[in-house]
Amino acid sequence: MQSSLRTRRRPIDFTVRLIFRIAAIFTIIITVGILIALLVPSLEFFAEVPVWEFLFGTRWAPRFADASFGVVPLVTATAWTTVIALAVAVPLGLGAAVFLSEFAHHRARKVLKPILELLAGVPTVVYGYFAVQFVQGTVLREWLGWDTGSFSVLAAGFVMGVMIVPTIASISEDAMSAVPNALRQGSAALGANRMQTSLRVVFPAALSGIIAAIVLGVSRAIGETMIVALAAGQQARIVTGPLEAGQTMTGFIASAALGDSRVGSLEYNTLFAVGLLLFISTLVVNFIAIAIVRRFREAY
Amino acid sequence: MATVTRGMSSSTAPTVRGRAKGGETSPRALIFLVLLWFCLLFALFFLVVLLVSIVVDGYARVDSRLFTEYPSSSPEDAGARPAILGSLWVIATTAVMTLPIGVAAAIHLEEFANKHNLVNRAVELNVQNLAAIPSVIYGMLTLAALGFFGVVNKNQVWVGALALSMLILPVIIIATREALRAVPAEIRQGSLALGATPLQTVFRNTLPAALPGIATGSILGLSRALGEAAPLLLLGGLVFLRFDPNGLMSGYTTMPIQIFNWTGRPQEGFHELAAATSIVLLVVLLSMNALAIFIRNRFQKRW
Amino acid sequence: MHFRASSAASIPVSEASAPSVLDVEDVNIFYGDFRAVTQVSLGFRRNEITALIGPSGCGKSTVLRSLNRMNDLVEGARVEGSIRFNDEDIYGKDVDAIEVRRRIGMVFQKPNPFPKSIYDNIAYGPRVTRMKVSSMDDLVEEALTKAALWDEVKDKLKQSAFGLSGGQQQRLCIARTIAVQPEVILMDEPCSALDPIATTKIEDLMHELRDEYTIIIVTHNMQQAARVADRTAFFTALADDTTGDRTGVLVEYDNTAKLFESPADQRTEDYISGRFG
Amino acid sequence: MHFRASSAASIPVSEASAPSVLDVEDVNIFYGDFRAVTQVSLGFRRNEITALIGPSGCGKSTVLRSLNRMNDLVEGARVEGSIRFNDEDIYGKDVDAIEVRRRIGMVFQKPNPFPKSIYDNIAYGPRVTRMKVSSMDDLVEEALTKAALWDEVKDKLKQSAFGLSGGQQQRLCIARTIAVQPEVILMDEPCSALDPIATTKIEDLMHELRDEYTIIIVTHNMQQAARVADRTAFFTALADDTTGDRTGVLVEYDNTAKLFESPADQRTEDYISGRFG
Amino acid sequence: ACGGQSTTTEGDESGSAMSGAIASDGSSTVAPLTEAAATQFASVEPDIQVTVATSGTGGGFKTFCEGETDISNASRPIKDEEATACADAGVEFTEIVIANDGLSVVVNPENDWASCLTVEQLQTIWAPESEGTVTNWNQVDPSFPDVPLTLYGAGTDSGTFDYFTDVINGEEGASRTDYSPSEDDNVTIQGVSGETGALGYFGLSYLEENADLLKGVEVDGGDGCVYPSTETVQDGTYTPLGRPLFIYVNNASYAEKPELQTFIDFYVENATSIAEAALFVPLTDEQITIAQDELATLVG
Ligand SMILES: Nc1ncnc2c1ncn2[C@@H]1O[C@H](COP(=O)(O)OP(=O)(O)OP(=O)(O)O)[C@@H](O)[C@H]1O
Ligand SMILES: Nc1ncnc2c1ncn2[C@@H]1O[C@H](COP(=O)(O)OP(=O)(O)OP(=O)(O)O)[C@@H](O)[C@H]1O
Ligand SMILES: [Mg+2]
Ligand SMILES: [Mg+2]
Ligand SMILES: O=P([O-])([O-])[O-]
Repeated sequence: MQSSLRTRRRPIDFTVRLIFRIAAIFTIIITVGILIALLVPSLEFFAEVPVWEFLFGTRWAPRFADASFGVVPLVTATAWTTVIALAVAVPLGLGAAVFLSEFAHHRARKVLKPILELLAGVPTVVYGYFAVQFVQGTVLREWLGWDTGSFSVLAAGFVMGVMIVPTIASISEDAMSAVPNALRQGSAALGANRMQTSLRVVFPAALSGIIAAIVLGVSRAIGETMIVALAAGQQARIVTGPLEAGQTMTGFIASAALGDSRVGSLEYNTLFAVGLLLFISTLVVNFIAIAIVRRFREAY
Repeated sequence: MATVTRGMSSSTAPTVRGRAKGGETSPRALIFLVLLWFCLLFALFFLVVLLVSIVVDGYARVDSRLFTEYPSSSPEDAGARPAILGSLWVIATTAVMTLPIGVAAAIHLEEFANKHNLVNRAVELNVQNLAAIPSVIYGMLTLAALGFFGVVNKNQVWVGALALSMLILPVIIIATREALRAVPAEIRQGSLALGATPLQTVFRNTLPAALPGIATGSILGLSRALGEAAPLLLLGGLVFLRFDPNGLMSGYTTMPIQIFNWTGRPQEGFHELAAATSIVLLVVLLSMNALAIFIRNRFQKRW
Repeated sequence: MHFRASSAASIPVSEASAPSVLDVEDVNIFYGDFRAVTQVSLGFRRNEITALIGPSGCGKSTVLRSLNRMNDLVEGARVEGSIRFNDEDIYGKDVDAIEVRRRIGMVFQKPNPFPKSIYDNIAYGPRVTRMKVSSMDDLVEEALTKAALWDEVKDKLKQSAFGLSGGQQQRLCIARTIAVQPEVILMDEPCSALDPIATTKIEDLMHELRDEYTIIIVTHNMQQAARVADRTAFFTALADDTTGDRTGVLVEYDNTAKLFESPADQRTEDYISGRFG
Repeated sequence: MHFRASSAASIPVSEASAPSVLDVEDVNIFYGDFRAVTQVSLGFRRNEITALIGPSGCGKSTVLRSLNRMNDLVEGARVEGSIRFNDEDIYGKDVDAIEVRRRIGMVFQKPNPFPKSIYDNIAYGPRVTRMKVSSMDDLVEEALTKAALWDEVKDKLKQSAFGLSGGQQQRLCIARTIAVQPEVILMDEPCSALDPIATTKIEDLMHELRDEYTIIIVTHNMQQAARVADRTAFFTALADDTTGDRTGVLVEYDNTAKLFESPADQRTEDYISGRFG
Repeated sequence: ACGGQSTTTEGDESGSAMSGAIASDGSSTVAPLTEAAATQFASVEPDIQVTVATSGTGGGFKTFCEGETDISNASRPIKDEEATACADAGVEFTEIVIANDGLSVVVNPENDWASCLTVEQLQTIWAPESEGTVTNWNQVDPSFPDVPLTLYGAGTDSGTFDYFTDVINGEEGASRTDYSPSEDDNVTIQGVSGETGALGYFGLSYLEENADLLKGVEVDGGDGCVYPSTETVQDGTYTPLGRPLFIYVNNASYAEKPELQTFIDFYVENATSIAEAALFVPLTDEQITIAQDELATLVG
């Protein structure tokens, strides 16, 4: 039994672990790829169109005889749909999360949470048509009789909001469930009811997780394509009210995708300039979310 | 000294009977609870309305022709066969391309990576970030890559699968990591304490124990890919074809794109077909979600 | 279920005349179908410290939580029998569990301050129960003083409670409980996460609080029971003769000195002398 | 750092001639910058049971995990000094931690069977270490028999190990460890999650295993140390004079009977008599 | 990025039934026509795989001139610069007029004032100068009521856009930009059917299929008001918005690929029934003769 403890070689272990590492590093290649893919055409684009004109111009008509490349109209439409989506998804999502985490019987939660998550499984094309036909056509115009056209940032944003509810609900429910039971018990032992415990102890304790959920919702809303392409309208104009139609950044990308532009042409590069702006917007939002989640992890 | 106006003192102890305010059934608490119910039920109600409206529009065309016929210029003869098969091809290819890489990357990050190593931290941050990048961006990446490598024919199964793979890779990595993390450290320690190598520990213990979680995450990721239309639109997925896709280089279309296509037609019959195809797609997606949830509830161990 | 008769005994408190704040009578406690505690009867007397001891899993925490209806929060938990607080059945129909909990406070095994400032931790209870308070500052100071924590924290009331040491956190939790002016304070192994010095402080504190409150403490540490408690109840877990399910029973309840020096039951003796547990 | 001289003592084992399987010399263990254990030296002798006792946080588990390099798995953990197994430094340059762990097995506080069948739990070690086994069935039977579990499980070897009771699971974990034929078995509070009857069974088992193995056990339960151990080491945590950081030190190491009956150090005496901890 | 290698695979000519693949791309207007051809063709030659992509007329010519497709569908004749691109790449082609279409101008059914519009009025509505200024019907004609004017039209990459701007505004691509452009004509249907003051234009078939949702406008090209219909398009009275539809065939492919030959022959031979199936206006007898002549030059 007195064999030595000397090291044995394990070439297979080494190789397999190397493969794992390469797989992990592959994800960086994707990001680098995205950056190159967006930057190269964008730089060509900005060689012809000054950055300032792109960022602050108020007329978006890249494919007309009298072309102009001010992205502000697309940005306003994106801002409207995003804000409306959040106005729907944040209260609904947080309400559902508080209910599931603090009030629902565990068996009820086991049924309700998955059903809620099914909302996230509905393909966005389907949501898109639902937004145009039912929400815009039937609800807003017929039932409510509102003065709005066939498309509106309201219908698109609203449906997008419903689509995001499970994302916000699920992540913030996780954050609330992660709050130690000891805090709930401590609160209950002081004579607080469940509403007080939820609002004054659990909610603040889970706050950074909840904010992260919301921020993630923001980036989903900014990046969602099919719903806005179908329901927000295709006209690039500065949107000043929720009942107006407008083309979002993703909406432009989708509609441009239906045509076919030659690699390297200005039209083609326009697509990537908007893509770059979209990418940077979500990137900023993501980093905020990640930073918040970091802090939240350190809390317990 | 704080003065408190509440009947105190031990001898004249007040009763513990229900108070009007503050209790579990106080008006505020009840209103709050009603609001919470509303939040949940509203979302569920919306789902029901959506399902009902689609079923009403399309149930009449969910028949055998939908599955056997090819698209046609007349809605009466048309079916979604190539789109259904195309979705299958693309998703299967996506799964084959993504799962090994995703699981391998997750194992590296969760089991082996030195968390202080700069590269690993970058990878970790990067994966979180990739997960929130809009799907159209992946379409644009693939488009640019094809341009770079001089591939002109974009309508090929592997091209669509490539875009969707990159789209769901972070989802799979994150789900796998979570599943691995849920396997208690004691299991790993138990294995290592018996003289197993870290790799043996992963393959014989951690990974099998994490399998339900990985399966759940992968199914959810793939179902997301199955419902995607935007990146494929960028990649020339919007085509009319009357043949079954038959290989990685084959032309294809998918259900979401077929739905998009038909809804854009003038004829009412195509709209009905689009709704019918939506029903099929929804049934598939909701079954995948249900399967994932089933696996999660049934097989995921509570340690 | 069939238990040996002796084990399901209801042990009468010897000085039956003394007033009980809390009276437990013939209580069974269930988690779903599982009977965690069987046929427990005992009375807790005002301004005394009572210790509950016994091996792990014998139901000490279960009994303790039933005394202020914290068990309501545990899914499937059910109490049979009567538990009377100042002669009122706390599981009675009209009774507000929240009011019960305010009047019968609880301190937990692991210190569980809220992620708020020290001040807000103390003020939380008075706020949620809408106590009419002339000066919250005074109330906070008073509670912290009673919990022997004022001097250590008076300069950092606005700082997060998480910055305190474990022992300080536990005293903060006691102060928080005192702030809502309960009559009884339940403590479930309040020192088991603390070091010896912090433990000593808490034990000293309990002695001081005894003048105003009735204290019931669960402890694993027999020395602690011997040090702090006026009376001690010893529980153990017995297997059912037929099903083999284990359930908690009260074996012996007496003056602490009496219980430790000349236990009436062999099992108490075995436990105290370290022959099991 | 400045510790009182006496606390960082290296206590010589009285019968210095007896052979040590494991020799710990001047060991400091760090978690990052935090020194969890300071200047520990002690030898573990073949075919003896050694108990490590002391208050919570004094570094017992830390020392134990350093003995088979399980600390390698803890991020930031670092061992200074020498730990020799059969006169080979287990932290030496060429040493394979995996081989160390096979030869020095470990049983944990919470039973941790693998989510596999009982049979596969036992066969796992021999399989992964590629032991040359003539008959796996025999080996499984032998290990289970040695762990006093064979009779209880022989009819359900293919069933999941999760179906066993806590005590059975813990014996399964011991059987699993035995199956790879280690020389030393480390146990970290192996009974703290078990009931008294299961505890008794494990203690009896340890006595039987002593003939073949060297056993080192960490326990919170002094009675248990007194019942099972040949020799006992008492650790405590001391605060650094200047920084106030607490670090674990070995206070006293001796025959169990001697240590419990006439401890040489006042702190040992205080701990044993329940004056703290 | 001009690979130039063909995506089609050579069919094996052993059996009597042919196989092989035919790639077409281009106009989304013409696509239903080629799709109908493919559908009917499938009953004759089931193993020949015809793909119809829809990148718009302009997009279709781009890939066609890179040699990527065998057939390009077009709703306007090829432009000079496009023809040059083809020539540069060595792609020779033949143009075949395969059906007729009328560009119909549509308004909301509730619109009772604009039953007939002159070309000048259309120009007032669509001219680039009107951008941002002509926003009300009463600016088009003082007799029209005070109703806001909203516009829907074809996407900028489409032949429809080029054709419409050419005949109405006198220059291809010259158009106001403040309208909803879409490659998807259903967007226009939804848009126009949803707003009293809306006006849009697209292919005749979309009007015929949605006669209940929309109202077709008579167009006065100088010779009085003419309603768009099969007859008025065929007899040439619907001017200037009646137009021919084209397919462009790659000569070299036609010569090399028997399956393409069979398909094109079939297409021309059955042009009438295909046009009817696809809801287009069939060729006149004269046009049929011309088409067959074109086909003959291809073979020769
Ligand atoms: N929430 C619960 N659901 C189901 N069973 C429970 C629950 N809590 C406790 N039990 C069971 O009830 C019995 C008594 O548990 P309890 O926690 O009251 O014991 P205890 O004496 O406090 O033990 P310890 O000293 O370990 O804290 C145990 O068998 C335990 O497994
Ligand atoms: N992974 C770790 N990282 C950092 N510090 C640690 C880690 N594990 C233990 N410590 C610290 O090291 C010291 C010794 O811990 P250890 O777990 O060895 O004590 P112990 O005597 O086993 O206590 P217990 O009886 O509670 O198990 C403690 O201060 C503890 O907080
Ligand atoms: Mg307990
Ligand atoms: Mg320990
Ligand atoms: O698709 P188009 O016919 O408008 O080019």
